[in-house]
Amino acid sequence: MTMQTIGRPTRAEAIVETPAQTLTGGRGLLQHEPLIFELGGWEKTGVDLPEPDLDASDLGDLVRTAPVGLPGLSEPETLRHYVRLSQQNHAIDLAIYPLGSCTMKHNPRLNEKLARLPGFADLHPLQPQSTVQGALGVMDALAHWLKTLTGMPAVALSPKAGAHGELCGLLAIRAAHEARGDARKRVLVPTSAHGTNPATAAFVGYAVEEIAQTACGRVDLTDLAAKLGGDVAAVMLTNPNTCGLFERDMIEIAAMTHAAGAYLYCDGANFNAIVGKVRPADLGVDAMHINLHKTFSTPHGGGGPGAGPVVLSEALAAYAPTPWVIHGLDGFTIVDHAPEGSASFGRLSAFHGQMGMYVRALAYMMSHGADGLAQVAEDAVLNANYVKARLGQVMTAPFAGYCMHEALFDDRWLDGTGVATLDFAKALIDEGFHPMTMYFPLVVHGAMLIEPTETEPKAEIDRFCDAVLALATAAKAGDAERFRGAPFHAPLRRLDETQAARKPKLRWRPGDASRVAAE
Amino acid sequence: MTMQTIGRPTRAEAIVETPAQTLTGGRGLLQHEPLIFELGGWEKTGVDLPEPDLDASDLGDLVRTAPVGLPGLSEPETLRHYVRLSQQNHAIDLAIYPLGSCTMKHNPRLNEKLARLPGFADLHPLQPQSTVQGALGVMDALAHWLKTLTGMPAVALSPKAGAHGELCGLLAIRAAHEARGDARKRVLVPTSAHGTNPATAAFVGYAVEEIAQTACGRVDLTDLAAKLGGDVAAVMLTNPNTCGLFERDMIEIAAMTHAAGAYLYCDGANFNAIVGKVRPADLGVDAMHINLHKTFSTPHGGGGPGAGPVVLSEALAAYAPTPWVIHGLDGFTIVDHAPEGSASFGRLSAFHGQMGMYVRALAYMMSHGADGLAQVAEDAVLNANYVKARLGQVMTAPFAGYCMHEALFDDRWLDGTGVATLDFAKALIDEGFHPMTMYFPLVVHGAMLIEPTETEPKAEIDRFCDAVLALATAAKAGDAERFRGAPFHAPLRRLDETQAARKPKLRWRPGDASRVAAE
Amino acid sequence: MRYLPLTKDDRSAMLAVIGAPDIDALFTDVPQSARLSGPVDLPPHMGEIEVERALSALAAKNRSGAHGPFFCGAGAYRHHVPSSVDHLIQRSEFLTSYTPYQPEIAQGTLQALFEFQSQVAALTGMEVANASMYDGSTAAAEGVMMAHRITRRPKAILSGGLHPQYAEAIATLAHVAGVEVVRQPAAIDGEAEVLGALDGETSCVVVQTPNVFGTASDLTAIAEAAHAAGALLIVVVTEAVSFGLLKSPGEMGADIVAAEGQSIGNALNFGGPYVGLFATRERFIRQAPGRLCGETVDAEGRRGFVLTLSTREQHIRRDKATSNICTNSGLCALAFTIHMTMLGEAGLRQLAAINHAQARKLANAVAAIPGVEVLTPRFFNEIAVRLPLPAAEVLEALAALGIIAGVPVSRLAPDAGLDDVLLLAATELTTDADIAALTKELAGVLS
Amino acid sequence: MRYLPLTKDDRSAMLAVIGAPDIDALFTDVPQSARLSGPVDLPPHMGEIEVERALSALAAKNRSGAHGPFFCGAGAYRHHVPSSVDHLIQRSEFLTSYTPYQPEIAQGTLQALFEFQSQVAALTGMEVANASMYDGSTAAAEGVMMAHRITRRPKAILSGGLHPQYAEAIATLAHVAGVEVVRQPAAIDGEAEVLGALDGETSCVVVQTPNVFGTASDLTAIAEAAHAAGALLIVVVTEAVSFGLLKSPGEMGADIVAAEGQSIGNALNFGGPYVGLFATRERFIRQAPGRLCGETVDAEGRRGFVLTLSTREQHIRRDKATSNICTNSGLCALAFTIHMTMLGEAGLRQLAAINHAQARKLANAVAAIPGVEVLTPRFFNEIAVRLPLPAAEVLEALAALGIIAGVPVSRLAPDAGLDDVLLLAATELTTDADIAALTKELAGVLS
Ligand SMILES: Cc1ncc(COP(=O)(O)O)c(C=O)c1O
Ligand SMILES: Cc1ncc(COP(=O)(O)O)c(C=O)c1O
Repeated sequence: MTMQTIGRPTRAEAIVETPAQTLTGGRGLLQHEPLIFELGGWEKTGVDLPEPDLDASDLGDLVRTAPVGLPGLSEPETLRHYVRLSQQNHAIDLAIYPLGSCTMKHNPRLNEKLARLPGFADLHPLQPQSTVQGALGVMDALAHWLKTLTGMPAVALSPKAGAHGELCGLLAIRAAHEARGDARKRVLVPTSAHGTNPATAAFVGYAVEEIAQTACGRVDLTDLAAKLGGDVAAVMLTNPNTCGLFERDMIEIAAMTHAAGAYLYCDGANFNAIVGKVRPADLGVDAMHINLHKTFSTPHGGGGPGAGPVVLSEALAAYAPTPWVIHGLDGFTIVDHAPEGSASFGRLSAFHGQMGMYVRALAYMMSHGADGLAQVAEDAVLNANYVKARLGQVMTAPFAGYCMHEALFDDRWLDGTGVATLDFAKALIDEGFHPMTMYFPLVVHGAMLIEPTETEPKAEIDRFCDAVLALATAAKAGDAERFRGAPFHAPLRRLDETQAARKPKLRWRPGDASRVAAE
Repeated sequence: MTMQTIGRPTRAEAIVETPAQTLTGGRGLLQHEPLIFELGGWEKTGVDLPEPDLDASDLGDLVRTAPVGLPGLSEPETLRHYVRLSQQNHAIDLAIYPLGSCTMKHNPRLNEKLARLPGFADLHPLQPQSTVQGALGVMDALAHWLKTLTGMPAVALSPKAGAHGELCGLLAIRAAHEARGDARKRVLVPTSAHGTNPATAAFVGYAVEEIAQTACGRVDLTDLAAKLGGDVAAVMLTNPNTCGLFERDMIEIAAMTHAAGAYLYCDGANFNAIVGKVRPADLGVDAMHINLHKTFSTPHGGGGPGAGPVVLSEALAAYAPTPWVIHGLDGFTIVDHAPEGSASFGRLSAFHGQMGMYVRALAYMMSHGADGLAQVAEDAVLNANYVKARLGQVMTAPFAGYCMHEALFDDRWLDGTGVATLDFAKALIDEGFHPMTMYFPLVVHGAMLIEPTETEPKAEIDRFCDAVLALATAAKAGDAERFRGAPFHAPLRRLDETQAARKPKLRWRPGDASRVAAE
Repeated sequence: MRYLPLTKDDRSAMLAVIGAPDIDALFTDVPQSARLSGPVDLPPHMGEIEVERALSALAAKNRSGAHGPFFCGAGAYRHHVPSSVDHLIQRSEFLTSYTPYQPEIAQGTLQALFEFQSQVAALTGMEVANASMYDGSTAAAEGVMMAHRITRRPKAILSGGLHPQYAEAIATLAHVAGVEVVRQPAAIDGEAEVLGALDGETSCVVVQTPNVFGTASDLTAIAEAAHAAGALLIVVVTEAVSFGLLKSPGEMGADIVAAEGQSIGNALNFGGPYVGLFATRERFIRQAPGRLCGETVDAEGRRGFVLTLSTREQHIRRDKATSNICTNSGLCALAFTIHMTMLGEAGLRQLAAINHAQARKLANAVAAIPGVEVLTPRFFNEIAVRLPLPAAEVLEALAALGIIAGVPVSRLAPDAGLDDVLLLAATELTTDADIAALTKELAGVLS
Repeated sequence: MRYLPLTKDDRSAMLAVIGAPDIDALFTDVPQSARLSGPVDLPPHMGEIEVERALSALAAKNRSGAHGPFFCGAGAYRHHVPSSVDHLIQRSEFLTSYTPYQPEIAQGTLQALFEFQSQVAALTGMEVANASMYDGSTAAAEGVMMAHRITRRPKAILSGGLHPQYAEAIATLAHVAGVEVVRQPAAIDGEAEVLGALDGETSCVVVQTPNVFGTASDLTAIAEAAHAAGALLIVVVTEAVSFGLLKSPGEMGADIVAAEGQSIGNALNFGGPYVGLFATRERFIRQAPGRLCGETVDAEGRRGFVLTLSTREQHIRRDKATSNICTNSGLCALAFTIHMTMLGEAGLRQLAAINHAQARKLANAVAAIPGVEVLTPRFFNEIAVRLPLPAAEVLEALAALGIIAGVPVSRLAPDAGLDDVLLLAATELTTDADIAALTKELAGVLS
């Protein structure tokens, strides 16, 4: 219908101070939302299903009789619950998401659409292979792109995320050593490494030893040489590393590693910075995972799913896990079981990996092409250096010179302001920005790691830098209040993480509802 | 990557007062967004197209040489621009949208999905008919449902919205009179009618005369009788009417109308209240449009598109516009051109109407079925009466008794508070709700018309009523400030509509950008 | 029922608050005689699975454009819509909101409309544009009504190149508004002939470019002549992509532009919903139909947008309104503006050039078939061709071979005497292989 | 390139601010010898139209489940996903956000995870659940590692009914962790046999129900025996819909539940991404892998949610972490929780009952075919049948007839000696007509 406002057009009145509180706690468009368990839907459902056409059942005692304790919502209530919740999130579609090491870049909707084609989405992993030739074709094409971009002869597609890829790579390395009867014990990892690196090495049964770092933020070759030895299974590096710097001595490191009979594992989480510019094979890498959800833009989805294919050198290719796709005269075949005599270390998980991500990543790579992917690396590096140049005027960078795809700062510049890295980050939230990665890498005090990615326009980076610089000025001017209590304008104020960990409450329990209602 | 917060879990600090302003004007997640013309994209594009393979062209002087003046954005910037804008909207997916007469109900996503099937969406209206039999089948099925639900023998599907349906109905009526050589001049419309009713009647060349209303909010039969006469072409009523009341005397009104040689047009915008419970044919209606975007839930989309099929009585069926679908032995045929001797009044628009809406509405009707549609009416009426009962404790209702699908209040209860209907509505925005329809219908002073619809859960209605009652208490307690300047918590404060109309600025013009930038 | 949140308990509790004994009590005002005693004769409710199966089965009975070579145009064009467009218009906040009557919580829709109006004004070369009409044909009909209001003259002249269904839609409204419509006979390239009918009674001439036969024309002379006679020039455009290659109506002197915006951002949808573009001169704006979004400021001086000049509209002006339109084509306009934003000027020009290039290839290819004559002298992306057989028959034969080979003129204008003329359009989705397939099979059918 | 917003002008302006002569200067740290001199040998960039065409062509080479009767299960099930689920998970704010490390602007994800954990705990009958694992198989493997950490014992016993690919995934991890895996021979109904291998060295027994052959079993006795021996019971569930009909693992005494959640809210996706459900007892929570979301309050006392107990995780604990998992299956977990919210207890139970009913019909129908023997004694929605011919051959024959007739055991376990056994699953998408078609054609192929 229509609004009859005849004679009553609104006029902007003189500014009235905002009343501190609304009567109901409402805040304009921002909706508070209870838990599904508090919405009273104990008998509701949001689906219409036919009556089961059940003759009888011999399940007897196996049947679940006690209530499960699940609430249900009608469809309109469901929509509203999740739409309201969603509006409490930051997202790459809302503004720059400058989390260093996370590569939060644009996620094309074309890829979402293609991954949902029934010919990909409505396909069972164990259908007869004659009925899934197109899907195997996608896997084969993805493998081809990844191998070509890295220069490596083999790739294992099935790992389900970066950490799973690390696992795959180290398992291959372990299998290679075992095949020679050479049981090695240690893996060398720089202190700056991502937590998954040491965690994975330990998971695979190795002792983790840290490699020292030079004053310019790279692997200390002397320390590496000292620690390399006959019981070192692998050196695990990240390149570009987590300080956003290229490991200039990579080729030499590879040579030293190989000379010691070890393998060089490269954490490829930062491949975005060099894709199309440098091939890891040309640096001497033996295994590297590629986070398709970083470099190749499959959406992070609030925490996953990802995909972490691992490219392997000639030395390791034979140890790759099942399954793999082979191309024969009459089409593609997926090999689920390693043939007699194979050196494969086995299987990482059921089925063939993250097909949904393969489609998205392949579409992303085809969209960019060889030319566009090199441009990705260039623009990512350009954007990061621009941030470093602009913010470097005020913030202190632990390492001089150009960076790769992310700019690292420490907290020396905050000395004496009473503002900590964390406070500074929370104040950024008020200004409308997601904070940078904080306190990582560990080698830098109060680290702030900023990765804009290549899909940020200059205007957005400027807006971000302006906000950071304005806050920096405020911090230096002694306006510590602005930081200590921040954020003030977000859906919630600062949360008590200490209490959460001290008395973990990890699920809703009956009885909670009334408590909340009574509050 | 991950956030190393070791030893630095956040703790909730003591409450610090919110700093009134951020440094950049940012407000947490709420993003301010410039116009596309201000984003600097004069040479950008967000599409990759191949080079045109153009040999030559003889268009000569016809070619556009001057700049068009269109900015472009890359794909990531496009996403962000519109996602940011979207978050400044209220929506049915966020909370109750109680606009009386608008029927803002849940829009199932199933319907969106089905309307996008290539078999419907990627279909040209003028393809050979042998290639669109399924589409014609949808039109035929929709027609069957609408005819059955209304009891009417014919339906014209092509009108593109409610007002277009009114046009269609009155054109049929005019054609019917003309066919008899009976040139009538007047159309009778109640004062409470929606603006499109008199506007349409005038558009079709009739003089509009208002029918008075009784003290209980219905058509005044005496006045109607007095005004009916040989030059009255039609009586245009809304039933349930815009006061949310059923026209109890509808059958008698129809008889009087027919006795005067006129036709009874019913505005079916409120069909939601009676679908599956009453058939307009049984009330004597000759023509009625059905807003598929109201009763049958095709999304309002921020202002359209809608669809307004018109059901017609035996008396009017022959005058229906082209095109129509007929079902023969070898399938469906769409008749684009009325055959020789047809009484059809002609064509309303190019092609066959709102196919995208037909699919959605049909899916909606099939989902509910005969049983569910009656439940729709019952729940819509129940929800409205519940609102009327709860709010009636404080607000004044101009008409006593049960209402149908919407509850009407006037502003007598605000007397002396210094708060007008408009202020009250704007204060509701702060509390997190979209206001009700205001100042409509015109027959009630300071009208507030509340239509919850059947897809609102009781909890949401209670939340809404609680907010209205809390505000009412505040208004009566003299807290006029809360209302006068409201809203305070929305993306913008109250807008100056007077200025907008006085110096209309209806488009961006070159030069504006710099002005804005300089501000 | 999955869409209905009330439980049995809710219903009793609510009836108790209302003080009604049962739900029937709430329907007491409905005459007993008219109340249905049971469900109507329609199937009972169905779950998602069943509804999806039933409608997918109907969809599968249609041959969609992607299925093979496809050449239909004649007012609706098969273009590529970037996936971002369709994603964005499905966002709850756009899809499930109403007309933006409360601007404080509708800036998303309002700003997008302001941008839409600005783009449409730029594309058409006009001063102002409204927030959309139902489609191109109703925009054209409203344009004729508007010209009538402005000039207070009784005659409208429609060119023989105007889309016949547009002409019919105009005639329907004109009839009841007392406007005489002079429809000129179908002509491939006869726009200038409107001048013959022009006189002191003429409120407007309505001319389409590219016209329904694909012919693009310079209308400057017609504009001048119309203006000299005190009449307005209404320019109709049914292929919005042509704005990227052809001189704009504004540059040629149009007073009103009524265009179909479907080509940008919107699927074919078997004919609707589409989006009518409506642009005019600033001085006529108070006679324009439809909604207008305007810029203003809020109480704190921040820029914002509102619906404005609503004293033209039905909800304020009732029987004195400029039009009865209320709901328009909001979401289709949103799709249009998003796609146009993605294109930008560079993309639009390139897109238009591709369309033109493919049409030229198409024209050259079919012209080489013996017996086939290309009739359109200057075209953008569509041509009319004369065949040695009735076009509708040839079309059915080609459909059987998997080719949707355009629109026969007889489908639009059975009485025009052009049964042997076929309209063929090419777009960026038309591949060289499509053209080759058409050429081969058409030659086969004709030989 | 449409995804790259920088213009040439932007790039020069930025280089100027940086003070670098050109882009190459920024890559100086890369050894010259390793730098590529030109583009790699891959095709150049493509527009949406071309990419969509290429990938749609590949998709068209697959036979999707909707294409005809379909009976595959064996750890991945074809269920209906309400359209609202897929719509909601595509909202920008869910799809394009990162792991919720900044809780003040990530409550959407966090609250949904808290609800997910609560639902998984309720479904499995366990005290607590985590925020998801990659899939059911890696959840199972992590469960075995966790049992090893808790009991510090070296042996894991895997039942013969455990999905062979799960057993392989477990074996891979166990090998490097120094855990000995005792894999029992494939057995249709042999869960109790794990007890034979149970001893004081056993850290856990891993049992699946319904098992890979479809057999549902009461595991109470196994739980008791395991506990008596100081071992943990890990229950694997690959069909999450079964939680709506069968007694929960928690009720039967499970210590760890590792389940595949794909059946709820997630498409088949040719095997991934899926979502691993992981639940355990409260007292083991500090040994659990993966993320945990917990309730807390903000500075104003309002309830909120945060990631918690992260001292178990790799980013805090590094080589001492309980697992190396970082990115998990967030969006699939979201789809799961949304679908489960729509179902509610009533809907889940009904869905499970329908699955069971259809499977019973299926079993009855195929059992009536001469030569076919149903092997599964008690089932939920999947059965193993013995055929008189190798199952893989029969399957190919049926595929040629348009029926995807399940999974041959030989595909999963070529050495199990069960080449004549076929696994057939039914769900709510299996119609009576599908069953009739299978029965008819299977009888035909076998006769
Ligand atoms: C009572 C009534 N009549 C007619 C209309 C006009 O319908 P539409 O907006 O679909 O043209 C409306 C809608 O606003 C209405 O509420
Ligand atoms: C440097 C680095 N290595 C490894 C990982 C782990 O990858 P994933 O989260 O995909 O398991 C990440 C991601 O957070 C990372 O940033």
